Parts: sequence; structure tokens; C-alpha cells
Amino acid sequence: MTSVLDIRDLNVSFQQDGKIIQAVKGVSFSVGKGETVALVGESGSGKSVTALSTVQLLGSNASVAGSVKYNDEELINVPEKTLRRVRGNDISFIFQEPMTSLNPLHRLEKQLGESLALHQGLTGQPARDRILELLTKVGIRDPETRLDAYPHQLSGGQRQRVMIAMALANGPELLIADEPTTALDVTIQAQILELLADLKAAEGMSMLFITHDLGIVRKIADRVCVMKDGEIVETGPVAEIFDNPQHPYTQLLLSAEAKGRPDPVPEQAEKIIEVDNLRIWFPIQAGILKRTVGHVKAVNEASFSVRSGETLGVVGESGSGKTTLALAVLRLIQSQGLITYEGKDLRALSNGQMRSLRRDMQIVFQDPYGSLSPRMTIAQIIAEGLAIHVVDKTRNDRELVAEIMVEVGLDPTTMDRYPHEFSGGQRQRIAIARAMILKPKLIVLDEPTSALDMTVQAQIVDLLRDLQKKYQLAYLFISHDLKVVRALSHKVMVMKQGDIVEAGLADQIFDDPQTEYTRTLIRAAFDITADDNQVSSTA
Amino acid sequence: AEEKIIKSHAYAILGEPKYAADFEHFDYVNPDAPKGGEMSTWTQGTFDSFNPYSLKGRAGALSSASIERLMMSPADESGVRYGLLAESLEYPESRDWVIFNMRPEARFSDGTPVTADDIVFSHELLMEQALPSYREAISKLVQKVEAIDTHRVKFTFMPDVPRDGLISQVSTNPAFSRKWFEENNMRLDESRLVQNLGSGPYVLDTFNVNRNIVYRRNPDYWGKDLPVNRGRHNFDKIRIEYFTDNNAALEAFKGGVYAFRLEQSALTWATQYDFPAVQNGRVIKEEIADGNLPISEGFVFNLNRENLKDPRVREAISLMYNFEWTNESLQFGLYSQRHSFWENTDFAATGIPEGAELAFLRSLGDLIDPAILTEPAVMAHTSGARQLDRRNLRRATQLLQDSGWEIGDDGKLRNGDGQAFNLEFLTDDPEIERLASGFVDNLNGLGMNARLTRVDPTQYTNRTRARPREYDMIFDQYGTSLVPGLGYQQQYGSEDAYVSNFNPAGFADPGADAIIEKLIASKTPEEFAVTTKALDRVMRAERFIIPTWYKSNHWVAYYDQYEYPENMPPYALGYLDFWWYNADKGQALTDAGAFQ
Amino acid sequence: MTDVIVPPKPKDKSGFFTLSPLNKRRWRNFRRNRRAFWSLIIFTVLFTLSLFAEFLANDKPILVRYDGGFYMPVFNFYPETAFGGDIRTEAIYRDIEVQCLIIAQGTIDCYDDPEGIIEQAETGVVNGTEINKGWMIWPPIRYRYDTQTNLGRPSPTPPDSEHWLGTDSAARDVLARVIYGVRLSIIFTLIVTTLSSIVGIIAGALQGYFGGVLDITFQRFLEIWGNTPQLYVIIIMFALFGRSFGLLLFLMVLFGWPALTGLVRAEFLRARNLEYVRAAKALGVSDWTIMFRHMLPNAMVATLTMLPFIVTGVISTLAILDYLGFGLPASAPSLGELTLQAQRNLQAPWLGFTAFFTFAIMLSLLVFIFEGVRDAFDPRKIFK
Amino acid sequence: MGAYIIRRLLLVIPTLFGIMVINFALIQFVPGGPIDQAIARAQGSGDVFEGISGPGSNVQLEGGDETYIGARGLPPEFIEQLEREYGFDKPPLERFLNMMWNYVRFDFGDSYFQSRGVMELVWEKMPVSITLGFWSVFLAYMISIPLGIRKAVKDGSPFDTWTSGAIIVGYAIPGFLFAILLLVLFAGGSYFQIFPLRGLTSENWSDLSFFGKITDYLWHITLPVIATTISGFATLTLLTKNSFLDEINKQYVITAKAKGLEERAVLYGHVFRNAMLIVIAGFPAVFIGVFFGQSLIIELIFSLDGLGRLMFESVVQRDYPIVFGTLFVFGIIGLMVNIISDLMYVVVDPRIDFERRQT
Ligand SMILES: Nc1ncnc2c1ncn2[C@@H]1O[C@H](COP(=O)(O)OP(=O)(O)OP(=O)(O)O)[C@@H](O)[C@H]1O
Ligand SMILES: Nc1ncnc2c1ncn2[C@@H]1O[C@H](COP(=O)(O)OP(=O)(O)OP(=O)(O)O)[C@@H](O)[C@H]1O
Ligand SMILES: [Mg+2]
Ligand SMILES: [Mg+2]
Repeated sequence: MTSVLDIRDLNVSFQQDGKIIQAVKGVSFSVGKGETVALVGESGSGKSVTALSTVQLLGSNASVAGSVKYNDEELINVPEKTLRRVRGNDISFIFQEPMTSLNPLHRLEKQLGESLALHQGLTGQPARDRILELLTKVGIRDPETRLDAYPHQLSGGQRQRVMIAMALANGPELLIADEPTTALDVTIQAQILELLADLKAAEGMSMLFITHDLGIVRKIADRVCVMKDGEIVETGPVAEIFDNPQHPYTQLLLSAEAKGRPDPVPEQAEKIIEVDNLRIWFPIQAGILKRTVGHVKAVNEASFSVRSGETLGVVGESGSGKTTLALAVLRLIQSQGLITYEGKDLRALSNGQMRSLRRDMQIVFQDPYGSLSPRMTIAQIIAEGLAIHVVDKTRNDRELVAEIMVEVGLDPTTMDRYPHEFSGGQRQRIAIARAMILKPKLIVLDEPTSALDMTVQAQIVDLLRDLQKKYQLAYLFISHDLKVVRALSHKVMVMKQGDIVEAGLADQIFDDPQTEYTRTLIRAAFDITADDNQVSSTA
Repeated sequence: AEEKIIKSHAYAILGEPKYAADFEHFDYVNPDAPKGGEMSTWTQGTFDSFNPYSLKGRAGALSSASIERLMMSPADESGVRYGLLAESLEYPESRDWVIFNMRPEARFSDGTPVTADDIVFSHELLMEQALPSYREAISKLVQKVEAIDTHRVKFTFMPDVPRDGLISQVSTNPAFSRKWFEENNMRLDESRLVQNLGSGPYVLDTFNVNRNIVYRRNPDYWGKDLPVNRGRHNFDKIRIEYFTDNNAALEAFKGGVYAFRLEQSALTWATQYDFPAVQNGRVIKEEIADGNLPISEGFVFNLNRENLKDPRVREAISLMYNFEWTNESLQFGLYSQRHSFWENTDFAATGIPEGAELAFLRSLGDLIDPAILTEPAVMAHTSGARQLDRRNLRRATQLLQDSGWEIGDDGKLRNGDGQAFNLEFLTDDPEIERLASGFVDNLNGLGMNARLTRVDPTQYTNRTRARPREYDMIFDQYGTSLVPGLGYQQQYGSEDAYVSNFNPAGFADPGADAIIEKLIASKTPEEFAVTTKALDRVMRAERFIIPTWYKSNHWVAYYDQYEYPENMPPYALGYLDFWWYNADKGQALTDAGAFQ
Repeated sequence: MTDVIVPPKPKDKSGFFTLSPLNKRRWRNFRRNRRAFWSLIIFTVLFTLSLFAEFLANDKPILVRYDGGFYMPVFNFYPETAFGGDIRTEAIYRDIEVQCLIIAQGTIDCYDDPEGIIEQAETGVVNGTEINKGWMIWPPIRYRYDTQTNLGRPSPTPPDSEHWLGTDSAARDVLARVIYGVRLSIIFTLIVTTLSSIVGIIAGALQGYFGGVLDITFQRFLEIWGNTPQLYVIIIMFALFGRSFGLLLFLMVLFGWPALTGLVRAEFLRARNLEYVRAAKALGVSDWTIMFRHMLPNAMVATLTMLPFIVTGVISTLAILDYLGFGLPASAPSLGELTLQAQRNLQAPWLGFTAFFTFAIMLSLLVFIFEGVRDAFDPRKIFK
Repeated sequence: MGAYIIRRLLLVIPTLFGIMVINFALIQFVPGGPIDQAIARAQGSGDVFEGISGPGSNVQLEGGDETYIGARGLPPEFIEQLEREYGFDKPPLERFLNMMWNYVRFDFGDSYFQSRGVMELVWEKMPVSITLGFWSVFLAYMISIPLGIRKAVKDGSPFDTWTSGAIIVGYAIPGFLFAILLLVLFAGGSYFQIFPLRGLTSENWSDLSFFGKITDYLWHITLPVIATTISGFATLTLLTKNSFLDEINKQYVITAKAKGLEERAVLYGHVFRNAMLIVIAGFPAVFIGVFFGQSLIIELIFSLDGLGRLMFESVVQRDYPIVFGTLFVFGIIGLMVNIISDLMYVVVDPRIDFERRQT
């Protein structure tokens, strides 16, 4: 098999405040024509860096050594011009963090149309048609109405799908997808994977697929490379690796899973938060005068409550209003309806009163990167809450920070780095650490584990459960990963297009879904798993 | 009673006119000067009007030059007028009125004759629309103006005003055309880019706002053959270039944009005139003697200020001005020290008074300080090469001590009440700021709290106009002239001392008043000389102004194509008037590419 | 969890103040930018030197030894009588007579033949009597900014051994004026810039961050303020209180602060929508901290870029005011006045060159320093 | 947003009124008024620019009407009449209301010191101001922005260093000195007589062919425009550079690169709008500013008659009709431009709004 991408002895190091950090150490592998190679491994092991270095998209503080050949053409230390020809057309990229990867000031149509115009010369109506087709393919509903939207008006999953559409626009020969489905609900995820499989079949597209979701790996990959600490520790065909992992880390990875069930909520637990008829409609505005021409009904009449020590899992398709709901609950966006926190009407509080309550209600944002101040070190970021809300006077802030960093699986010696010097998964954990360090009463977790590999994910789930037990924390847990939801939630709420379609105890929902939508959702989630079993059994 | 009527071709305020009725031309002109060529020079700023009789607008250069008057003054006599529009004048000995007999051939440049009616009209126009100050002054002097016939106009004067100078005043009345004003609906108190119709030798040719104005000699000028005009108005064209910036203007001169430059700045004169065209003789740089009476400029004390009332204090302060150093270090040594109000003339007081002057001074009795009779006239002090002259410093300290100002242990002057000596020198002129800063520093060295305040011109006017005057010292001037006139009272008389703007020191002295009375009334040059010397002596003794510098030359630079008469008159440079153009030299220069 | 390794919060060796690790990192980055670092050093040195202008350029000696006593004319007033003379005003130390008096223990013959007496004094004996010989320590430049020299030549004079940068058109030493002028401009601008930037940034930040009525009314206020003719205010204030350094300073702050407000407002209007601001809010961070800890560092590009120019802008506004005649008092050592002189005296290019180099050096140093600051605050900037 | 714009438009009225009130109050306290200026004029002084353009090498050419001006007494009637003429015999409030009433009807009256309408004067000075304003802005933008971007891309390279040096030197040169230097070197009679000394066009401009007119104009404006522009690069260039540096490493830029876009397309198509919010939104103001470009000193040196001169002169001469007329008109324009600028923010970055944050 001829290899489309051939990586030999790739070394990547970063210069960071005078020190050199070796992120990728002598990685070699290749991707054959029509082949899908999955890159899995620990968060922070260098997967994204490896992928980005193939077409030289790392920042200026990175130095890359080794050889990357695309169809026998060297891509390292070659002029920009060569790279430009390859990028976008032959090799397409889906970036790990869709939230920040789109140009915030360009409308969707422009972002998508640009590559079409560039590589296919497509403009005007044909381009528009193609864009609509792509958006439909990636499962965006009513694509016409979305063409004029700016990225900030989209949900996380929608942005990710736009990224995917953008990458597929020119029918690339090689697709490098860095965690392309993290923000997608299982149904859409399935749809996307199918789309990719089709493309692979129809056009012989090769893929370098980075993911932590082993289910997906089993489903679509031909070969797997397992990375740890910047090195490939094991590589081989999917079935081989899954069935007979050699390296201890691989074994660990395969066995890791968010297991268990939450501890039952004490009977007398009081309601921490109660939401009644919450409604959030975003105006759709047109022209510079910004006339309101309609509304995006992000959340309609939502009512629910969470008790202390209880976890409410929120699931639902991408774009169904989960994030919006979460933000509104913490009064971070305006909403209509009643939000009662420990008996106080949140919406009636002054900003100052609200501020003093904030210690007890924290949030982990869906977009961890965007939520970290770029010019603060993570030590500052994590410790910031400590300065405002006294947690433990007897101890030094830096000690507390170090402690929480270890708990979320981060190396405390990195605490004086800036956010951009971390991997996607690491940033997500920083965001978790920032929220947890305050030991609040209520935490909203918006897809907190989407970028984490199985081992770390399990660690985080354990941590969350431990803390809940210890401090009677209440969680509002938003996730697409139904396994994790299952492992953590006492109650589950299913959302679709702004409505809560079903709510109830977790077991009840998972075991006996009432609505068709929930059923499909659960089926899809377990379908993939079923598929996995199939793959592994046939191999 | 029949009064003797005097009829003459000329009028002299003092003595007799130099030129007889049948003179052919002024002595100082070259009667055979060739006509032709162009005189070009520059001026600063810009213009937006051709009407200089209004406060509004900035009148273009020479915009009143085409307006002729009844009589004109020659450049070699002062206080004498010869007929221009008027052929002759008649007046009684009492000088209660004057009749001008106008030349019938006089024409405005549109060809209409200049008549007595136009003179009447001009007077009325001025009285209605001219500057109020002028109207004020004239209405106090002139009772009525009437046309006796088409070419005879009579001015009748107010009964109780001194007659001196009245005739010469009205004889310079401009002549406007009634027809033109009425037909064109023109006013005198507006700014406009239309020139008043005149009768003079030059007419406006072209103009470019912000760039230049060109006048053209009127070939049909009615008076070109008059004796008073012989050898004059030699240039076919007069062009005035406008520049806002001095440097730019000089560069333009170097580049041949214009050909004549009258330099006013010592700095420029001393440092900028060594460019190639000067070195190779294309441009002539020369100093031409200026016989005009230097203006009595200097640092003026505000005599209303308590601290400055003592002449010894004023003398002490004067001693801190170092003319020699200032002239040498800051003014390129180009100036002379002024001592007298009539510097450089026979009217200045010198030494100990003698003869007629002494007699006159004695006659004033105790109105004047007896020391004046025995002491030599006050001369400006001299100083050494050092900015702060030790000898003068010592003397100033002594004088101040004599008048009650002691230097304390902190080096500051204090009077008996322990007050410090504060002194503010006010100016609006950066050049004065530069020249006076050393003086003010020295005053501080003397133990005063002296400061130099520079304000903008409007504020300066405001503060100098305010009464009581809001300054201790300023740089200002006093005017004197070579003939008697009413101005003396305005300048030095005690009646107006408090209000008059022409007496910035507020100088008032009964002795001076008595002298001025005589001075105004003097009939002969001798009488005049005696009184001016007396006044000079008395005023210098008062030290109300620290005499500063003056220069006695015109500084001119011009392309070597102009020529001027050998015997230049004292009172005018005349480069627009009786200089002429040497066509051969001009051609040579043009051929050599000297001009742009 | 005792096994957690906490990276030590590095202690600053000076112990005077401790920098947070982040600031240490910034400082290291700044230092790695050699151009900025050296600019800072040079600037500091020049500025410190200029603070001691009185000891660098003065028409009085720093120290006088006379008749066994020590005198410090720079600080104290001494009449000539203090040195045995007879003039009761301040001794003019530049005069040879006074120098003679000091050296020759007040020998009164100094008034007649100072050179001769000084020569004799070297031997320790004057006119037969033994004297207690005095001496003087002069600053390297024996002129103050307002000392007019006795050259006996028309000024401005070109540079020579006596006047290293020549003299200006009022016969004053240009170098002395530059030294004092630099001090004056730097002090002036530092104060004006600091005050007006603080006020301007806070005002802009409040407007941009809070928006709404606050923004809309404050903007109107700024518009009205911005349309007030400064020249009239300056004229009025000068007429009321006299020309002074302090007043001009006050006026410049008064009119200078809106310079940054618009920029900061715009940056804040944008930044308040960003996710990390929301995150900070969710954390319960106070508005003030959000504004100045989270948003400002990120909305600082324009501000940091503009700052050196605001600094030099103040210098040139000062210069232009001087130029137009509404600036500092006449004898004040102003760079603007120097430029004006340069324009008036084209035959004396040393004036223009001095003005130009003074401006260029100050500006370059400032621009480089601020460039370094910007880089140091840039998380992505790497230094090879 | 529509409501916001309407609110802003309505606020223009009180703001403008506020501006006028403040200024009117202010001039009541300014020492020296038009009357003093008139008197100074009557006495043959009061040239505002004398202090700037060098001590008068000015030859008195005003026609030697010595006897006319000679009667320069200051009778109280004279002052009274001046007061009447300038309307100072009325109480300030009445004067103010009169003025505002006239202004509302766009009647700006005549200058105190010229028999001409204020707007006529302003109009007349526009060519010079537009020329200086337009070209300096045009050059500054055309050079600074690409240069700044280049510098950002090549941050730290020798190119970056030397261009920084060059623009700083340009900035540090005092504009008027540079202008004089240019004038002496390239227009004066001493060195190279290449360019004209003054004016916008030649005297015979109207006779020239169309092409000739253009070359003549460009020939005239070269030196003044260079002199006005020389110091204008530094700020904009460095602002561009620094803004770009801040954006150039963001994730969306990498996305754009990954699309295979050319560097130019990435920089100008993607980064520009994100980085240059301030510059873009400030542009309307700059653009309008072009029409009122003022550079007093350059105007003086090159004998150009522009707004800079008019405005400075009117302030110093206390020619209040011009001061207030221009204040009013430029005030309105300024307020409008501010509104446009704010709208530009929204156009550039649709996330921006001006409302109060409830959360
Ligand atoms: N700009 C940078 N400067 C310094 N270190 C960096 C930088 N970018 C990445 N790193 C480090 O390089 C290592 C590899 O990062 P990379 O993003 O490739 O991880 P990853 O395998 O993609 O992890 P994840 O699954 O969490 O996304 C991480 O330890 C990270 O901290
Ligand atoms: N600022 C906004 N303006 C307009 N529409 C918005 C805005 N923010 C979100 N929306 C829309 O509201 C809907 C709900 O978005 P939300 O982010 O809550 O989805 P989500 O359930 O979190 O989806 P995902 O799982 O993909 O993150 C989406 O259709 C989104 O396009
Ligand atoms: Mg990654
Ligand atoms: Mg979401």
C-alpha cells in the first residue's frame, strides 16, 4: 500500500519561558491510501502536536525536526508555498477546539465559501448550493437560516460540524481530524462517522483520526497508534491492539471506563436550585440597525430542580439549548422565568449580591480555551477564586492550586504557564480545577470530559463522585457521553430543540425511555458500542 | 478787517519750503531716469481686501497708493507739502481756513476729473465711515468743507483749536470719487477685494490672494509731467509677493522670485546674506543711510506704580540693561545706543545747557529741577562686556539703598515695610522676550522678583489699555517729530497722561507741559530747536524710559538691475518711487537665469 | 496530599519586593529583549543624570572652600560679601573677581587685578601676607539653562570647547538647556502621561465595560469637553494664576486624559463579550478585577502602543505651546523653544540637530521600552 | 439598536448646546476680546503670526497713509462703537440666545475682521485643508498598514528593526523644521530649485491642460504633504503591528492557514478585521477629518491659506463668529462621526453592543 502520509522520526519541541519542552519524541508512522489511522493516547501526549506539525501549523515557538512526507513530498522545512498548495485541498484539518477555531467575525457562508472559492473557484449560487449541501450532510437543521450566523451564535456542536463541513468541502485526499466528534450527540456523531466512511469508500480518502473514544476507533479505524508522553508506544491494526494490547498503557487505556453509579442522594437533601418556566430566546437581527426579525428559541419553558448531593444529567442533541440553559441558570445570560437558588430568586438579586453567591455556584464551560484569560498563568486562573472567596485561610494559594491540579491529573510544575501552552484535554482539566477548588455547592459542568482520554475521564468521574460525597455537591452535568452521564447522574433530562422532552430518574430514563427521541438517542449510543463488539468479534 | 491772504504752491509748518514755485523737479530724483521694468518685493502674511480704511480685512500692499491727496510731501524736507491735486493753496494769516485750488487736469484712472466736489465727498465719507478715532480727531478740528467751485475747495477750521499743522493735515486728505462710490455702492468700512478708485500713477493690474499683487503704471496718468512727479514712478510694474514665512521669503529672493528686499531683521541681515548671488555680485547688499528720526523705543516704566515713582529706582533698574552686551551678543552689533528723544538730530540736548536753551529753561522757573540747568544732559549708561556689569550693579545697589531698598540676607531687596520688590515686564513679542531676558535676569540678580511675561497680542492690548495700567514695564515707544504738532500733548502732556495710549509710562510733568506749550507754538526752526532740546533734557532726566537701540541705515538687498539717485534724500528710501530699472543689467541677469 | 510538589514561588533576592512568577517571567522576557532592556537602562541613566542637572550644569560651583569654611552655592545663597567682597547681592561666581576673592581669602585687590592675585594666591602668599587658600569645585558645564554667556560674539555660536553644543540665540549654553530641558520634559510628561492615562483608561474601561446610560452620558460629556478650545482655557488660567509649570501640568492632564478613553472603550466593548470574561464573572470576580486584571491586559495593545506616543505627544504639545507662545515661562529650558529657535536660525544647524537628536533619542528609547513591555506581556512571544 | 441610534441622534442637540454654552461662558473670561484686537489693528499691530513666522521682515507697504492711522487716539466713543458693532452692548445671555437662534437657522454671520461670511471663509480654505488632510491620511494609511502588517509577520527580524528606526526618526523630526529643511533644500534658491515655494497650484493653472493641472497640483503639494506626513507613520504602523501580533497566533488564523489561504488572504481577509477594530472604526472620523485637515505650521511655511490658519487666527484674534461658527458646524459633524464610529464597531464586530449588562 502506498502511503499518503509518511512520518519519520518526528520531534517537536516548544520553547517555553527559556525552557525547552519536548512534546513529540521520535514519532514515526504512516497513513496509507484509503486507510484510516487512529491516534489515541493520553491527554497531553502529543497527538495534536503531531497532527499539526504535518503541515506546519504550529506556532512560532515550536521547532519541528524529522520528516513528514505527503505523497513522497517532504513537508518539513519547505517554503510556505508548497504547504499552501497542500493545505486545505489535499490535506484537510478538523481542529480539536471548534469553539475557537472559527473566525469570530465571519459569517458561516463566508467561512465555508472561502475554501470553495480558493480551491475550486466556486462562487455565487453554485458555492451556496454546495455549502447548503455540506451543512445538511453534517446534520445542521435549516442550513439556509444559518448561513448568516456568526460563530458565537452557534452551539458547540454546531461549530464543530461547521468545521467538519469546511474540512470536507474540497474532498481532501487526507483528512486529519482531531477529536472531530467530541461536541456531538450520539445520533449526529453516528451520522458524521457514516459520512466519513462514505467518503472513504467513494473517494478513497485517507484519515488520520485522533480521538479518545475507543468506540469510534473500533468503528472506523484500520490501524491504531497509541501515544504516551510524546512517543508511540504501540501501533498495529485495530483488532490486534484491542484484543491483545501489549503495552501496559494500552492495556490501561482499554480497561479504563467510567464505571459505577452515583451514591444515592440523602433523603433530607434540600433543593439547591429550582428552575421554573425558564425561557431564553435569542433575537435574530438584521441590518446595521439590528432590527429583530425573529427569534432562535434556545430554551422553552424549562422547569427542573437539583438537590444538594444530587446530579442532574442533561443530554440532548447538539444545539438543543443545553449550554444556554446552563448559562441562564447561573445568571450569565438573560432569561425569563424563575430561578430560585436556596430559596432566593436569582434574577432579582443585584450584581453585588449575586457576586457573593457565586462562590457556591461554579461552572465548567464547554469552551475551556475561550474561558481562560490568555494573559494569566493557570496558577493565577485557578487561584483567582481563592482570592475572592476565602476557602482555607491556613494554606497558601499555590499549595491549594498544586493540590487540585494533581487531583485533576495535571502536573503542578506547569502552573506558571499560559493557557495556550497546554493541550485541549489539559485545558479542560484546568477549567475543572478552577471550579472545584472553591468547593462550591452547585457546579454546572458543560461537557467537562469531552476532550479527555478514558483514563483521565475515569479519574475525573471518580473525583466528581468523591467530592459529591464529601461535600454534598450538586451537579448539573451536560454531556453527550451517555456512559459518563449514566455513571454520574441521579436524574436525567433530555432536551430537543429547546424543549425538555423527557426528565426523570436516570435508571428509569436509560432503561425505559418514554419518548421516541430518547429512545433513538440511547439506541445510537449503544449501537456504536454494539458495532464495536461486532468489529472486535469479527476480527 | 482785511486779512492778508497767503497764496502759495507749497506749505511749510516751520520755516520756508525749499523748492520755489517754478521748480523743475526735486533735487533728489534723477529727472532722466529711464522708465520701464518691474520692481518686485515681498511682504509678510496675506491679504483679503483692498480697502485699507477699514478695520476689517487685511489690506493688500500699496492698496491706498493710488489714492492721491491734495498735496504731497517730498523726501528731503519734513513738515513741507507741495501741491499735487491742488495747484496752490490760499489761507489767511490766522489760518482759520484754507482753500485749495485744484488742478483741472487731474483725472481719476477711469478718466473722470477730480473735482472739488470729490474732495468734499471724501471728507464726508471719511467722517461717516472711517475709523472712529479719525473721525473723532478730525471733527474736533474741521468745521466744514465746501466746494467753492468745481476746482476750489475750502476747509474751515474750528474756532478754538491751535492752527498748527491743520493745513498740512487736511492737505493730505485722500481724494475719493463720488461717482464711483455712489455708482458702485461702495463703502469705506468694509473689507473687499475691489480697490478704491484713485487718481495715482499706478493702477491695479492683477492679484492673487495669498500670492501676489501687481500694479501697473498708468500710461495716461494725468500728472506724469508735474514737477513733483518728475523722475518718479519709473517702474512699469510693481509686484509684491506674499509669503507667510520669513525663511520661505528669503529663499524666494535667492531663487529670484522677487528682486528687492528691505531687511528688517538683524539676524537675517547679519547671517543670511552670503549666498552665491551676493558673492558673485548679482545681488547687491548694501546699507543706505536713513535720515529719519529714530523712534524713541525702549523699556518703559509704568510711573503709576508706587515702587517705580522714585527716579533713583528707575535709574538703578536702567543700569541693569546692558546695551553693549545685548547689541554684541544678540543683535550682531548692528545697532546704536539711543540717548535722546531726538537722536541723531540737531534737536537733541547735549552737555550743559547754554545760550537760548539755558535762557528758556531758566524762564520756566521752579517748574523744573534746578539740577537740569547745571548738569549735562543725561546720557545712557555704558556697560562692560559682561552681561551683568559689576560697576553698574554696585551703583544700582547704592541707588536702591538711597531710595530705601535694602538687600537682605537672602539677597532680596526689601523696603522699610519688608516688602519685596516685584516687577513684571510684559510683552507680546518673542523678539523682545529674547532681547530683554538678560535684563530681567539682571534685575533678579539685583534682588528683585522680576519676571518676564509674554502674552498674546490681544491680551497685551487688553492689559496695556486697561487703566490703571497693568504692567510694571513694557517695551514701547514714544514718538517725536522734526516739526511741531499736536501730538506732543498726547504723548507727553500731563492732561492725558493717565489715559493716553501714546504715553505708556504715564509721564506727567508740569515743566514738560510748559515746554510743550512753547514747542507747539514755535514758529521758526530755531525756536523749535530750543524747545525740543529743553524737553529732551527734562524728559531724559526723568528716566521714564530706558533708551534702547536704533539703527541708522536701511538694509537693502536687490538684484543688480535697479539704480537709485546719487544724492539720496534723508527721509525716504524710495525704492517704489524714484528708483529705476536698468534694462541692460536686467536683461543680463535674466539671460544668466537669475530669475525664476 | 503531602507529596504534591509545589513549584516554589521564587523569592526575589532583593527581598524588597517579590515578583509573582508571572511577573518574573515577564521581566525575564523583557530582559531577553535586549533592545528594550538597554533602552530602559539608558533611559534610566539619562533621566537620573538629568535629575542631578544642577550638579552637571550650573553657573555656581558645587562646593566652595573659602577661608577654612565650606560653602554650597548650589543650595544656598551667599552674597559676595560672604567672600570678602562689597556687593550684597548674590556672588557671581563666574566673575573672575569673585573667583579671586574666594581663592585669595577675600583680598580686596581682587577688584583691581584678579588674574594677578590668583597667580600670587597659588603660592599661598598674597601681597606679602600668607593666606588661607580657597578653591571651588565646578560642575562640568559652567552654565545653567538661563545663564547668558559673555562671549563677545553674536550668538548663536557654533559648538566649541566652551559650549559643547554651541549657544542659542539668547546666548545660553545649549547643552545646559538640553539637560534641564530633558529633565523638565520627562518629569512633565511622566506626570501628565501617568495621570492622564490612569484617568483615561479608567474612564474608557468603565464606559466600555458597563455600557448603557453610563456610556452614553459620559460620551456626551467627553464630546463637550473635547470641543472646548484649550487655548482659551490656557490663556484664562495663565492670566489668572500666571504662567507656571504646575499650572501647565494641570491643564495638560485636564485636556490630555481623553486621548486613551476612546480606544480603551472600544477594546472593552469588544472584550466584554468574550468567554473568559464570562468565566471570570461566573467565578464571582468583581467588576473592577475583571476590568483591570482580565480585560485590560488583553485590551492593552492600542494603549501600550499609544503610550510612548502620548509621552512624546505631551513633549511636543509642550513644544508647540512654547512655539505659539503659550507655553512655559520664557526662560524655562524648553525643547519646544529650542526647536523654534532652530527654525528661526537656519544658519545655526546645531540648534536643529540638537533638538532633533534629543527628540529622536527620547522617542526611540520610549518606543523600544514599550515594545519590550508589550512583548513581555504577550504570552506567545518567544525570545530566542 | 434602532432605538439606540435614535437616542444618540437626539442627544446631539443637548450636546451641541452644551458645547456652545461652555464655550460661550469661557470667552466671557478670556482676557482681551475682539475690541482689543480691533484696537490693536487700529494701531497697526496685532499680527497673530508674527510670533511664529519670525520677527517681521515685514516691510510696511500699506500705502503709507500715515496721517490716517496717525490719528490713533482711543476715544471712548470709538470703543463704544466697536462694542455696538460687535454686539457687546447687549447682555451675554441675549447675545448667546441670538447667536443660537441664528445658528439653528444655519446663519453663521460675518467675521468680525472681514466683511465675509464665516462659511464662505471656511469654504475658501477647504482646498488647502483637504489637500493636506487627504494626502497625509492617504499616504499614512497606504504605507503604515501594510508596513505594520509586514512588521508583525517579520517580528524581530532586521527588517522590523530598521523600519522601526526609520519611522521613529520620521516621527521625531519636528514637522516644521523638516518643512523648512525641505523648503530650503528643494524649493529655495540655494540648493535645488525643484519644487515651488508656496501655493497649491501655479498662477496659470486655469490655462493648463487637464493632465497639466494634475501634475502642477502634485508638483506643488509634494513638499507640504511630505512634511505633514513624515511624522504620521509611526503611530499607525506600530498600532497595526501590535494589533496584528496579538491576533496572528490565534486559533482561527491557523484554521485559515489550514484552508490553504495565501498569507495575504489570511492577513487581510481574516486577521485584519479582528485586529483593526480601532483603526477601522476610527476611519470615518479620519475620513471626515480629511476635510478639515489642519496643520497650522505647514500652512504658514508654505504660504498656504487653510483652515489651520483660519482657526488659529480666529481664536487668537478673538474673531468669535468664526470661532463659534466653526465650532458649531464641526461640532455637529464631529458628533455625527462619533455615532458612525460607534456603528462601525458593530459592523466590524457584530458581538458588540452598547447596552448595559444585566448579568
Ligand atoms: N505552545 C505550547 N507551548 C508549550 N507546550 C505545549 C504547547 N502546545 C502543547 N504543549 C504541550 O505539548 C504536549 C502535547 O500537547 P498536545 O496538544 O499534542 O496533546 P494531545 O495529545 O493532543 O492532548 P489532548 O488529548 O488533551 O488534546 C502537552 O503536554 C502540552 O502541554
Ligand atoms: N448568541 C446567540 N444568538 C443566537 N442564537 C444562539 C446564540 N447562542 C446560541 N444560540 C442558538 O441556540 C441554540 C442552542 O444553543 P446551545 O449552545 O444551548 O446548544 P447546546 O445544546 O449546548 O448544543 P451543543 O451540544 O452543540 O453544545 C442553538 O441553535 C444556537 O444556534
Ligand atoms: Mg489534542
Ligand atoms: Mg453546548
